[in-house]
Amino acid sequence: MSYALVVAEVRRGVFEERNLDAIGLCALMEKDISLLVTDNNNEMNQNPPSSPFGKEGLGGFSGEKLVNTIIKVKIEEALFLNPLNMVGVVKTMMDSKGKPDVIVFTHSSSGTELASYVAGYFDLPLITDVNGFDKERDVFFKSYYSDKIFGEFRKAAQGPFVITVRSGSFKEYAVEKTTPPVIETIEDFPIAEGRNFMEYVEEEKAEIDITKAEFLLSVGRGIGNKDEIPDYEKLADLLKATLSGSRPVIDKMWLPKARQVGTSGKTVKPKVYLAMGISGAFQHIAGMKDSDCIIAVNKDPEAPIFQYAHFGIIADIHKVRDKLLEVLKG
Amino acid sequence: MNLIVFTKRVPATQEEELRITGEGKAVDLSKVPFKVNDWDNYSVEEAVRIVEKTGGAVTAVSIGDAESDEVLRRAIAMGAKDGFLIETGDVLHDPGARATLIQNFLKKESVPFDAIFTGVQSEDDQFGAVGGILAAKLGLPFVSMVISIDAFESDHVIARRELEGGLQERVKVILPCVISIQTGINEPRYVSIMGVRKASKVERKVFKAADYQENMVSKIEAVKWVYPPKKGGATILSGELEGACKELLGILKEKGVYQ
Amino acid sequence: MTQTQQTQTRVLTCIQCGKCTGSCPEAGRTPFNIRMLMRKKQFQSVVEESIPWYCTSCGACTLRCPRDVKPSEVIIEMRSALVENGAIPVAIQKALENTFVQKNPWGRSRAKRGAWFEKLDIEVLHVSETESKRLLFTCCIQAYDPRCMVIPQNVAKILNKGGIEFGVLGEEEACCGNEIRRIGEVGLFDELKEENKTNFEEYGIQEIIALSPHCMNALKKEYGDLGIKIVHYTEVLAAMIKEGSIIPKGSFNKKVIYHDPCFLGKQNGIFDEPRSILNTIEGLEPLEFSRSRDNSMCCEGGGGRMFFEVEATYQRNAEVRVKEAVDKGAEVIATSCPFCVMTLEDPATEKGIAVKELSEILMEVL
Amino acid sequence: MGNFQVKNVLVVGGGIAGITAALELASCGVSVTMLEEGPSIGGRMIQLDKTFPTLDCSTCTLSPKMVEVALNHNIELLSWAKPMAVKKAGQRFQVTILKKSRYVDIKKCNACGSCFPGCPVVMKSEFNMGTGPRKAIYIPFPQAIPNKASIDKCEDRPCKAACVDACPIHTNVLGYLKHISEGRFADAYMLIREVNPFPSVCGRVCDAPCEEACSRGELDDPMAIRELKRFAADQVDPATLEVPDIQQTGKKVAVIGAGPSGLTAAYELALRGHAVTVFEALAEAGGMMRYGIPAYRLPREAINRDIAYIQRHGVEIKTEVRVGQDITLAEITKSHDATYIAVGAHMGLSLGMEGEELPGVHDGITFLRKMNAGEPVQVGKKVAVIGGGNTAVDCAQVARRLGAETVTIVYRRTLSEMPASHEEVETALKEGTVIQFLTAPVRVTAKSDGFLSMVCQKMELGKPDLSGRARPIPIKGSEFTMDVDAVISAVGQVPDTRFVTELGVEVIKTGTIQVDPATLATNVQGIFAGGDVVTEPAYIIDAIAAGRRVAGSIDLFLRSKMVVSEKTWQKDRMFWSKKERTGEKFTHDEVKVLKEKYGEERRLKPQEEPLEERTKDFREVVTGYTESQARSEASRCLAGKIEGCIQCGECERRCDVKAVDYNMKDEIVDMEFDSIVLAPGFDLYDPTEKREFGYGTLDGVITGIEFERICSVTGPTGGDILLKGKVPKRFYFIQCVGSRDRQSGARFCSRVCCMYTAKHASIVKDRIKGAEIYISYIDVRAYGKGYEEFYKSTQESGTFYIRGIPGEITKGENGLLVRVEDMLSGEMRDIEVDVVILATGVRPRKGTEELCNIMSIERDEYGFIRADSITPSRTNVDGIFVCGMASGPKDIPDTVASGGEAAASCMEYINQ
Repeated sequence: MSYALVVAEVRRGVFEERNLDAIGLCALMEKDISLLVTDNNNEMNQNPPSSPFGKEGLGGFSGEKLVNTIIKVKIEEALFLNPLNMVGVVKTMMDSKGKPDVIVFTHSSSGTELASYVAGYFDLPLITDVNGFDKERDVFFKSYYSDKIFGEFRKAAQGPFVITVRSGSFKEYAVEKTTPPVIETIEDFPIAEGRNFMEYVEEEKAEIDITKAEFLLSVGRGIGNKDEIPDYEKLADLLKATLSGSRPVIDKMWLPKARQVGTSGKTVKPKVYLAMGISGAFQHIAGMKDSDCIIAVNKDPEAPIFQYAHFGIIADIHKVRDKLLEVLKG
Repeated sequence: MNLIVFTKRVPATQEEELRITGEGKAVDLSKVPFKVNDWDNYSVEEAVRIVEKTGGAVTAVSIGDAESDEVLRRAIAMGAKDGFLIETGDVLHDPGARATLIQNFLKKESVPFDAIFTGVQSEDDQFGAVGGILAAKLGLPFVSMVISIDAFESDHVIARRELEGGLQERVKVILPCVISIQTGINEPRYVSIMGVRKASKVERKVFKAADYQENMVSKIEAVKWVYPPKKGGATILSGELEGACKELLGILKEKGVYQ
Repeated sequence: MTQTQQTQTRVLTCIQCGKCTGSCPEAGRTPFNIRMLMRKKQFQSVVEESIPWYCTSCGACTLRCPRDVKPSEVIIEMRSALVENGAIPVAIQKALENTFVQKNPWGRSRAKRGAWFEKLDIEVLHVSETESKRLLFTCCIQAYDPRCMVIPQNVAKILNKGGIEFGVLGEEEACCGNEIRRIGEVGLFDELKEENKTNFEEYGIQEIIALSPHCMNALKKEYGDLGIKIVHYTEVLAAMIKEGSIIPKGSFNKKVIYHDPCFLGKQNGIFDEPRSILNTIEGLEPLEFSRSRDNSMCCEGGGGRMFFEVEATYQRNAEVRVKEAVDKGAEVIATSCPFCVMTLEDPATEKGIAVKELSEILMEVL
Repeated sequence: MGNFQVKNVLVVGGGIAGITAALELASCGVSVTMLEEGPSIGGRMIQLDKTFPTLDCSTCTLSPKMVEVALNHNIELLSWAKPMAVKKAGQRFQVTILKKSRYVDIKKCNACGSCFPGCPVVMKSEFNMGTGPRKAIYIPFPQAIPNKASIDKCEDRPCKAACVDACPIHTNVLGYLKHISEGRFADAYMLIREVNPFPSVCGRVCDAPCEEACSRGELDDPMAIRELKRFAADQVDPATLEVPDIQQTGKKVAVIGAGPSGLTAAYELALRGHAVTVFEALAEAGGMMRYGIPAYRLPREAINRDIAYIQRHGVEIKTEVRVGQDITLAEITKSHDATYIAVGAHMGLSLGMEGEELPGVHDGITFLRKMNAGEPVQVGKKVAVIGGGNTAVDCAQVARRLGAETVTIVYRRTLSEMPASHEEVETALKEGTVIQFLTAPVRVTAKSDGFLSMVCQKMELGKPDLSGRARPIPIKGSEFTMDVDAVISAVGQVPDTRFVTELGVEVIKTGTIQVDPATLATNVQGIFAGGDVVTEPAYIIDAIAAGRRVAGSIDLFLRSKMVVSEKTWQKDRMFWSKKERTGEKFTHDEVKVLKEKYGEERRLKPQEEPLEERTKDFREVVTGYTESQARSEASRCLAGKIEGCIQCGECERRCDVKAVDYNMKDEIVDMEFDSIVLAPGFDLYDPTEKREFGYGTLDGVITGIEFERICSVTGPTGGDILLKGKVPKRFYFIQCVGSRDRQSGARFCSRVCCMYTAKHASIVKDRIKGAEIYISYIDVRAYGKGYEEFYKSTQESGTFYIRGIPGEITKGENGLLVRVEDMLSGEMRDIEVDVVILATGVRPRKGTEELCNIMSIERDEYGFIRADSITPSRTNVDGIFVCGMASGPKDIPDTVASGGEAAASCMEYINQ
């Protein structure tokens, strides 16, 4: 029976939520799903997870039931997520189970690395960053030109289709099966020498580089005065966001210069740019308009920032802040 | 150290409204200005910096039409020694095909190298796959999303990969290898027009892609181009403040920036 | 002698009188000491890389230098060297790369350069379709920024009203390069210049009405002899009012203080035309800054400072300016340069005083 | 003497260099001609307060040398002179010299200075570098050589100044309009007062023959001369004026009648030291001014003001003394050395019409007198006024103000024959008065209802009668009747001279006294008469003129017992007849040229009280000009349009020795010289173009030489360092302004600025306690003996030397803000001071180029005269030498040395 292989991303014992999108695509394709996952319960692992889905489980899902088969790989996660090893794992697995129809990875730092290496190694067709699938026409959608155009792609060669899936695209299709999954194990496969994991490094917090932040909470003149800053810092902390600001805020030295967004400050491109009390002067916009998702909070519905925002809240920013703090703490 | 760095000339579509023509057969790029792929810019800079420290030479390679010479000149202006253009009029959508072309080229021309640098992805097709496929095809170690090269020794590289959520992974990779560079790894130097003009005096070699087509088949088929579903301005989260705030948090979760 | 050699020769004649520093809008409040830079240049000693970027290219030092050292030009050369070296602030780099790709420092789509006139209720012709071959030349920021876009729109409407024919280049227009040259990117400036010149020649342009003093300066002084009459729009409007082809009918009952842009005023000597426009408006009570005309205080928007923020915290000149306007009892700060509008508006909004470009005021009373 | 011939040398320029050279040459027996382009020698050095480094008084050092030049028989000094052409003939030079006219005969002028105060043209004093004023006629400074006045006459006056001629007292209209146009209102007033003791009165009710004559009137409208006089008079309260100290003669004069003529005579006589007593029949002084003219035209305060001032001169006025009743003429003549009869014409003429005696029928002049005296007068609702003169019109307007609803003037001729002033008639018509022209009253009868019935007759005009006006002829059967409450008959006045007959004073049949028109003497010695009592009713200005004339004549009589006409008066026009006033008119072409040049400017109407308000009471109708209106109206005067002397004649009038001559012409003379020494000197750089320093735009920014004048005892403040009347405390000196400066075309060092700035600093330290002094410099050039020490002592005295030239000067909160980098510390400083003094560099004297051109002399790149490097006085032309600043910057010792060197080289040349 044809099946789909989902290579799960488990990082530091956590089963990444974006794996659900990979599972979701397979479900949408109506495939029998095999989940290839690190079994961290081995002697190399110092943090054995509580479940195959990672030590945190899967939130609301009783995760095990999302797939048909779980293939546990007896290997420490850092080795598992090494493309040089991954080809060995996949080979071993295919040798034992036969070739899948698709091999699905997450579209992430490691997912694409693994997928491209696997595709190259086995000379397989590959498509990355898939964000849609039309079952009837059997085409995959892929973003082009920073999401301005989508391309429809189809496999044009033999062998399993290697795919990476954009997070957030298919999660809703990942539904529980009626039966619990079959658990399989892979133990014996070659370990490559060319690349070795050394350690995890937490990004240095000392010098904040707002251009590298994924989530910026940016404040503008609308915050009114310097005394409000600590509360926004608190909010940023709770949201795990980095605090940045527009020029007036920097000018008044409410925030350090390094945190200025705009043409005269830094040009940023985070995944989420949450602008509070920023009206959206041209120079500011130029510094953040390419952010993946812009959320603006401003009491003035005419503020130019709303022209660039994907989401907006028209309200007093302090009220929004207090409410968010309340929700986050409560 | 001899480093090969790939650089691509891409359309600067960020600001443009793109039009699909021929019922989905093509995207009209006639009015779109072109530029160097952002990731490749970092990648060239990183390679040049390494060579500046360790000695050796950087060879910049570009696949594309004759205009792609521009990005080679740019790379030379930044410090690359040579520029090779593998000239082709075709657009190669399949990263596998691109990798095969490169593989054939390197083999046939016996280009010596200690490492190959690529950008993580190109701005236009955003595949992010050529480096990985190429490494696998060449049987070399591969490391992608490299945000820092901590050491570049005669036989190995210590690099940091950027993972999600502020986490990095430090790895040691044996040379030769393929390294895909992430933006932000450095601050690429500015290449002035005068610098580019001077670089024009350095001869670039031009190769015909047609000579390296062995086994180069497209394994995926681009069926058609479509417009993504329209967003249409900001979605205003209205209603009760508490509801709006919860909705906001939901969006943050969905975007993967808040758990 | 090459330009660099000429500069070096000029610098050697510097007698270190310090007048440049005393004239400099950045002196004292930032680490920028222009006289010291000239000294260092004399001895070819190392200048810290961040220093040349403080210059706003207001031109005061050059205008006042008793030895004709042209410190502003020396700064451009210092920047040039940094640009050639590739070691320049990221924000500046971005602006240059944008200009290279899109022909405007803001990186906006060149194809949308004509967006400002698309929504106008008057027809704006391509200059090739005009008889007068009179070109309305827009500044990049006016072409893209919604705040500044009103300037070309207003001027187009006013010209139209006064029966003055004009045309535009639309997406063929490239950045004038005034700021690019001041940033020190000589090569890029040359490219922009050549591109624009080619267009001017191809369409047989006879006259250019520049909407920004910066563009006017570049076209007039740095494009070589084009054989084209180049004027700032305020000159045209002032003449139209004088001739009576447009008559301000309404009244503008406000106290208006006029801020002289450096590139219009001290560098090109246009002081009276903007004032004459304001003076014809009924009800308008004109005020003057204590520092006006030749001594006008730079808003710090020039010389690339529009794209780049220096590493210093001090009270911005724009704030100083706004404060004085408020103290003088002004209700509106008028100016005739888009950069000044941008820099002044921020602190002005805070102080509850409006910043208006001349064309905006005129539009209100026509 | 044989073949020996005295050699002669021309020295061009009378500064210290030229003076030194001239004196050296003269001492060698050479005959020197010195040309000075300005009014006096002394050059720049005489402008200095002190010299550095010794701080000696500059004037003390130089004056003796200047005097020596004047006294030396070998030196001929020609001021206001310059060479126009020079031709070398063999070894000698033929020089054409232009001797510019100074319009003052220096042989006559005794430098008394009485001409300056009257001159209405105020100019900037060149000597004081514009820090103080001078007049168009002036002596530049007290030690001037030659010490003679001169006039800067630039161009011919565009108007004929016919106003002055037209005025019976020759008021200096040009002059006071000039003053007003330039805002010197008090000066204008004093100029008016010079000839007229009634400015407040004449400013309101003069018939202004000047305006009729005004040349401006030929272009558009005549100047509002009277209104401007009134404006000037309203600006000054004579109560605040000082009364001059007058030496008394011990002579006593009686004046009969306190009207304009009598009071003028009294005033003028009092000024001449005579004791004057005025006898007035009525309750208050003023005559017709008070009792004939209603208050809405001439407020009482205006009269009182002018009379009070006359009284302050010791004039005694005895009111309610009617000569002939209360005292006899004989009694008066006995107790006084001279008597002036000026009783006016106060008797109303009768029409000889039936019913004239009826109650309700008034005699105009009496009517007005009663009303003005505050006696109750009633006119009812309907009033008829008979007559066409000013009195008739006044009566009509008074009647309206007394409550009459309809006022009708009945006049037997037409509007064009009406003797009343056109303006008054117009006002009356505006106020609602009706005029029945070509109508004459026949009789008045009383009606039973209390009304009067006046029967009138229509007239038509016939041939001219004796008065030159068409004679009205009654139309038969045209009689009609008017019912009125009152009839006012105002058909003329005559004097009442019955009291003079007792002493045999000759009176002709109209009752007027017969006098010698030139001296106003009657047939009885010691008795004079003038005003209306001689002329029949005329205008106030004519009466004043008579008063002035008689004062001169009486004064002469008292001093010499002479009564013959004096030459002084010859120029005066006949004073009583308007017809004889002549005025030249422009030709058509002249008008065209003037119109083009000056454009049209219409006369400004002064403000008036609203029509509906003013007829309710006796408030003054015309409220006059505002300051700016007055200035703008006054500036219409064509005479004032020229710069410099306006030829108003004031100086000429005041000059006792008659040295002023407007008709003097420039002279061109040819002379031959053996050699020429050039010492044209230098100018100072004008820093206006250095806008950043704010010279000319910011108060308190001045140049070094201006500061020098402010410090100087001969300067405008008498040596007190004052700016706008205040003592400045904080000083900022900026060196090298216009020196070592490519921008202004001078790359050279001016050599004197460092030291003169140090000198200024020392002066300030010396004179102003606690003064704060900053000096901006590039490097201090203190070469040679004494200089370095001087610099050091200046520093030690607490002057802050700041290395670095300021970039700009702006207005600060309490002064001027100087923005400068103190480059020794690298600090930017904003220094607030009260005064900024720019040490401006030197430039070749204006005119050096022209001078060099006519002599084929070469100049250097900066325009200085190029001198030989080994013999620094030698120019490229053999026989022509140069000294002083003309060849480049020098300090005083170097200049003196160069003057001597030039003289020596010159001697060598002429003795070859």
